[in-house]
Amino acid sequence: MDDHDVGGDSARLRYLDHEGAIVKPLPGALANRDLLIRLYRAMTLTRTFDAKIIALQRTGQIGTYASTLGQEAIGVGLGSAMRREDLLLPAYRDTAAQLLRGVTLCEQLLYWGGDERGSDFAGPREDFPICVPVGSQYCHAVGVATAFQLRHQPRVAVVTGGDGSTSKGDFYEALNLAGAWRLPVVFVINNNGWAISVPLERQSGTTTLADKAKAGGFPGVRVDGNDVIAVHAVVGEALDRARAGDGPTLVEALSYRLGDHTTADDAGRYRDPDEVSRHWAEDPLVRLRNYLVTGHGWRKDDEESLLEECSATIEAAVAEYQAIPPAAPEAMFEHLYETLPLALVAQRDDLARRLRR
Amino acid sequence: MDDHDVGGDSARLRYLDHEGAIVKPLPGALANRDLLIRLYRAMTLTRTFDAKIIALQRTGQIGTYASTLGQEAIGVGLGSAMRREDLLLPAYRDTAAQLLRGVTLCEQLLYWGGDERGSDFAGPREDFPICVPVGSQYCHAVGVATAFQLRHQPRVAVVTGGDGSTSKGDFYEALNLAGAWRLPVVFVINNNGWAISVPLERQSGTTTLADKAKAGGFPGVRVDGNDVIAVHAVVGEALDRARAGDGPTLVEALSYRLGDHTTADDAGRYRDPDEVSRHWAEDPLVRLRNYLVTGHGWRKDDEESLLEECSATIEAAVAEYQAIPPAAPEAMFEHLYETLPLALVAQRDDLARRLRR
Amino acid sequence: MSEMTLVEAVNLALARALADDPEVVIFGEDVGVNGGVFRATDGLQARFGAERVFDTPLAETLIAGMAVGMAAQGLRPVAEIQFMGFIYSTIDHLLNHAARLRNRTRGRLSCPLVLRAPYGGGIHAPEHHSESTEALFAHIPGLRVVIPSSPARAYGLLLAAIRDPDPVVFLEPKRIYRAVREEVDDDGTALPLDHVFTVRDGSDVTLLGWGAMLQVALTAANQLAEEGIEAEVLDVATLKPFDTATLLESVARTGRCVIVHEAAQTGGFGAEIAALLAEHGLLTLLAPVRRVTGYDTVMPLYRLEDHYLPSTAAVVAAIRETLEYA
Amino acid sequence: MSEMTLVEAVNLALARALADDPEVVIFGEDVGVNGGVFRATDGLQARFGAERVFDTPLAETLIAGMAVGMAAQGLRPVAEIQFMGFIYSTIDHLLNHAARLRNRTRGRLSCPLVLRAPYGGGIHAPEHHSESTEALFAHIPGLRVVIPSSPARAYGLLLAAIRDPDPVVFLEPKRIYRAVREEVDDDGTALPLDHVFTVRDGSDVTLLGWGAMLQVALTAANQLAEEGIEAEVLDVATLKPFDTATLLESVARTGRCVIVHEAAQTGGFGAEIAALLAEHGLLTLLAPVRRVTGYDTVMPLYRLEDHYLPSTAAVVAAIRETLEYA
Ligand SMILES: Cc1ncc(C[n+]2csc(CCOP(=O)(O)OP(=O)(O)O)c2C)c(N)n1
Ligand SMILES: Cc1ncc(C[n+]2csc(CCOP(=O)(O)OP(=O)(O)O)c2C)c(N)n1
Ligand SMILES: [Mg+2]
Ligand SMILES: [Mg+2]
Repeated sequence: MDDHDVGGDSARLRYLDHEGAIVKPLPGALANRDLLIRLYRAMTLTRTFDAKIIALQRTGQIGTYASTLGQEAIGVGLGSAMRREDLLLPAYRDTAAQLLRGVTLCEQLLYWGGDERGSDFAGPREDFPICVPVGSQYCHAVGVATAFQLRHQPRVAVVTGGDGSTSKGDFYEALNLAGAWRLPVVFVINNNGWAISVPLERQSGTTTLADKAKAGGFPGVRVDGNDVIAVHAVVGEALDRARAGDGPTLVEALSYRLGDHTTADDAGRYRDPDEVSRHWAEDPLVRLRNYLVTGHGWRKDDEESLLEECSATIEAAVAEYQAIPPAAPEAMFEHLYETLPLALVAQRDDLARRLRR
Repeated sequence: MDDHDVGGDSARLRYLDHEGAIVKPLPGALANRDLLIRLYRAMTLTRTFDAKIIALQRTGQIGTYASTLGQEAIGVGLGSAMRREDLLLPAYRDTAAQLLRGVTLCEQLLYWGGDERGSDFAGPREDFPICVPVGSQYCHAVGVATAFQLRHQPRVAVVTGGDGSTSKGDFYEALNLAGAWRLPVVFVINNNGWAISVPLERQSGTTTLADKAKAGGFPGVRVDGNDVIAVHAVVGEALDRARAGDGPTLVEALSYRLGDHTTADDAGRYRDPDEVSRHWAEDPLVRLRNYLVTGHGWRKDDEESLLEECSATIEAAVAEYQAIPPAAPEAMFEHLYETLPLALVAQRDDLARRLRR
Repeated sequence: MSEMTLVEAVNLALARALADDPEVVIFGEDVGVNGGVFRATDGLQARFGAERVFDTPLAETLIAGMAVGMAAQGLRPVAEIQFMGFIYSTIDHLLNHAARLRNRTRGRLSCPLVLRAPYGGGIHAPEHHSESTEALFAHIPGLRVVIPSSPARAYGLLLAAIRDPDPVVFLEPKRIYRAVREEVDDDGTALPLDHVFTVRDGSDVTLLGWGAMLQVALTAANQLAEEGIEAEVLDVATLKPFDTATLLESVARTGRCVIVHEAAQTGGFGAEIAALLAEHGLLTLLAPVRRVTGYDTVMPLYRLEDHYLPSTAAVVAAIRETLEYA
Repeated sequence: MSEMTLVEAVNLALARALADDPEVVIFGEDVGVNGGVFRATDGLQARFGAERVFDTPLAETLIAGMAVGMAAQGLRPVAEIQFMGFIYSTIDHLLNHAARLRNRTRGRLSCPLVLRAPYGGGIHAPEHHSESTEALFAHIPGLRVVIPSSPARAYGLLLAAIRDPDPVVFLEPKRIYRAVREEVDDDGTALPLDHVFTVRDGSDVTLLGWGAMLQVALTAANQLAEEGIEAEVLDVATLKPFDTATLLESVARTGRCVIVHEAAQTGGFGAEIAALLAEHGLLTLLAPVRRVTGYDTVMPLYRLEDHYLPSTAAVVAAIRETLEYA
């Protein structure tokens, strides 16, 4: 990690500035137009999808949702850096990362639409479902990483969480184990400045969250979380280290939550709108688009056809979602245990009887 | 904390070397014969008492006990540095610290003898009872410190724990809060190298436990925990900082558990006896005694009369303890709630009935 | 006297407690500027200052543990856990410390804390946001477990909980946070704890519920009243310690008992009530006791949650079945 | 076939599971070199290596949480919590994750973990070392709660728990870890889970117990047999899911029921058993159900603990009272 300017309070790895100008030469592998366009497409799809989910929520067609607005680069960056055989343990603000992992739009709609089938991913069969209880995922991740280590598999567990999640004991217990056992795990913290209404300075005794890694005795690095190239690079390096047996890394990705905490929240109650406006200037999509326009000949019609394609993909997914009838109520008994215990048969029958009435 | 050589792996504040020779000039306040003799007496009383409790345990007169053998300087150092109005939240290996706080020998015998009355301290009325669930005490301590801060009282909460306790989420959650709110609390970690059978290197991702303070964003210092003068000095400084509103400190006191984990443990199963022998050379009592002998004219008869005095004090306490009849069984209902709820009256009466049979 | 919702009554009681007793402090996640995700603490920080009402880091173990430390110092901490689904990290501190501190120190220290949490299903919330695990707490010696079922009850019981010298887990049925409005008199009068309230007289069957289920019970009772079946409805406002006398007295008259709760059936608090009847009310029972409860499954995500929760129809059916015994 | 104690049978089952299934791993505090503070894992690290049997840091939340991660990966984690008094930090992971992972993912992932913990009083242990809070776990949908009452039961049930595809909390009555020796055949045969075992036939009263209380129940039964009173004794080896059929069948014959457990009474698992009788056995009951249990107090420190725990005399007295009903 020698080429990063990490450590200081505001130091963080960045390749593109807010306007999309190169501030640091891209490493060879990243100066690849196809890759960059892939990242841009994914961010655009995420943002369009995100907006659609919110619209569906507003009209009662979906439940509470946690928007990734302005933070798309984190999920896209880490998801694109991971290998298929790696394993993601996502928090609830990981629409982008899940998309990159192959969780379908329809599955994501199902989940947020209040249906367990949304977590039965057809794609990444071993990835964890979204973790709502903040911080639990870190302990699961070190368990997964322990399994990889015990089996001598060259796989890495990637676990995500927010700035607020770093206050939970689970986080530290996992950091300590990861450091003590040099586990193949990467902790990616989306530091979006807020945990619902609590700003970072009330949340944490430390100024940087990368510093938390010191409690586990392993490296913590800061990256501009709105620079998808930087996120991809930093997570990629951390994955390499982990895969090589050199242990865990904590990546603090600095971003900003442009939207409300969830659709159930009203950030206007506790947050200065000027602060939000200022952060729009750091939009990860604009930044990469500008760079693609100047550096890779991305044109207006490329953009337009991308947007159309995203809309079409999303509309198809929504239609697919809406066509899925609710599961039979008895489904709540189906996967509770591998085999339904006798003790529960009467309850299932009771439900069936109620339904017939 | 500028005069300490903290930071590096083996760096730690020390005034006396293993033989009791001065390796660093004592600050004025500590070059005081009366104080030093007071510290030595307390360490001697602790050790003699400790041996007595173990003897009582071996003959079935007391329950499981956690010996402080070899770690007396930590409790004596911190206990002597605290003010009466400060508040101690002890773990279970704090015989020395409790003695210094004014918890009587008889009360300690009662507690280890399986009687709640041992935690009804006549002296330090606000001190917490011993905390057996490892790590809980850290959260209680930051609660106490919050109360001090809210009331603008110049008081400090001092909380102790072992190296193993630094793996619990409670510890980190408390560190983070203490750092974020600059609470008047001092964390004293007795790093005796072992958590029952688990050595520090399996326990922790970090090499030093002082490093854990970095997760809370406040200073962590290392001190030779077998040098009572150094412990007294470092804790004293931390108390001053806290009292002045400058926030928390973590003190890692390096020591060694010369005995078994508790009377229920057999360290021979997991620990090299040579390792133990080596650590006897660092005995905190011998060290201070040597210094008193060479520097302050401590004589053989001073030592003998001290030992006699300790024995007499302890024998008197044991006699007092043994004369206390067990509490009435109904006592289990007495302090459960301030007033016994109606719902429990029948149960208390049932017990009374059983007793009369 | 003014009309208000349950969550407004909670807010009013908190404000009253803050005004009356300088030792009362309120804290938790987002309870400060934001006023709580359900607005239970709305406006309190502005009115009483950030030394009385403040946000903590996102750490439930800490919230419970620091409350123990503060309570031992004589403060009256009223801590909020944002949803019951995140309360489990507090059990260690509640069970091992809060509920025992007085006992362990023979009364030298005590632990007058209140841990508030919204609980229960029925609002189409995300995963882990619809929990009803009150029974876990009702098993812990030294605790009180209190659940209001209406605005007036919320006001009076919360004041009582805060003034109580021992630790109280106070669970607020979020499904009815805003469902009904009721006159509440802000006169600082607390309601009795450790008490089961009779909210409807009847002689045919005793119907017990708490929280949001009390409304379901009452609706069922009113429905059956049209056919001349009179249910006596009891509001189990304090689960622990439980008011056995009121239960037994009622069932002695009615001879029948139906218990409603949304928690899973096995080991739910309804089991304790039924057990008390099996022990002390057997000779008065004319029909088997019935529990109408959530299933012993994980509460499904919201598309199916209504199939999990006890419905009025289910309660009515259970009462009818109970009455079939001659 | 050889004679052994309960803790030796636990050790034997663990060794057998390690030998039979390469996915089984054992971890917790002091389970490695030290072989566990009660020697339950004695010699296993030496025999199976530190990749199969290893110590963790002192962090119970982590132990449960990492077990979830490992189990989801197809390992068979068998984790130890050193004493039940320190198990509460695991509830969040057990309830919110282990018990739900299969359900949440519609069977895509599962969680075949075992969490072992010594539990119960009676060994003059220090504070927080004598807990019996099995009821907390028995309320959690998706879990199994299993408690052996003898060496043979420990061997067969632990093997079953490890092989079970879902999460199991396995509680070992430490009071009888070394109290009795019994023939145990190390043939790898598991006992059935979800089953209540009839350990003594009788027609006068049904007596249920588990863990260390089963011995108390049996002693009481044998004592009463001298007077011609025949108690049917049931060993509730799996509390959850509970084998209601065996309970009801027995009480249908005896008409009377006494339940023994050392946990606090209110909300203990005895409540569920009594409730099932109030619901489904009422017409067969000839006398009120009796619970002989710990009090709803904090278990006192050891000088008084014997006054807290159910005694043979108390069980005998309860049975006699039950028989007084004509
Ligand atoms: C253990 C737990 N406590 C509380 C909550 C309620 N809650 C959901 S998100 C959230 C804030 C999380 O903030 P952060 O970790 O910064 O993530 P962000 O939402 O900003 O991405 C809270 C308090 C929860 N889900 N889990
Ligand atoms: C939460 C919790 N888990 C486990 C235990 C059992 N236990 C008691 S002491 C101990 C080791 C503690 O080691 P350390 O913190 O280093 O303190 P030491 O005993 O060495 O002073 C363990 C595992 C406990 N008391 N509390
Ligand atoms: Mg955040
Ligand atoms: Mg130690």
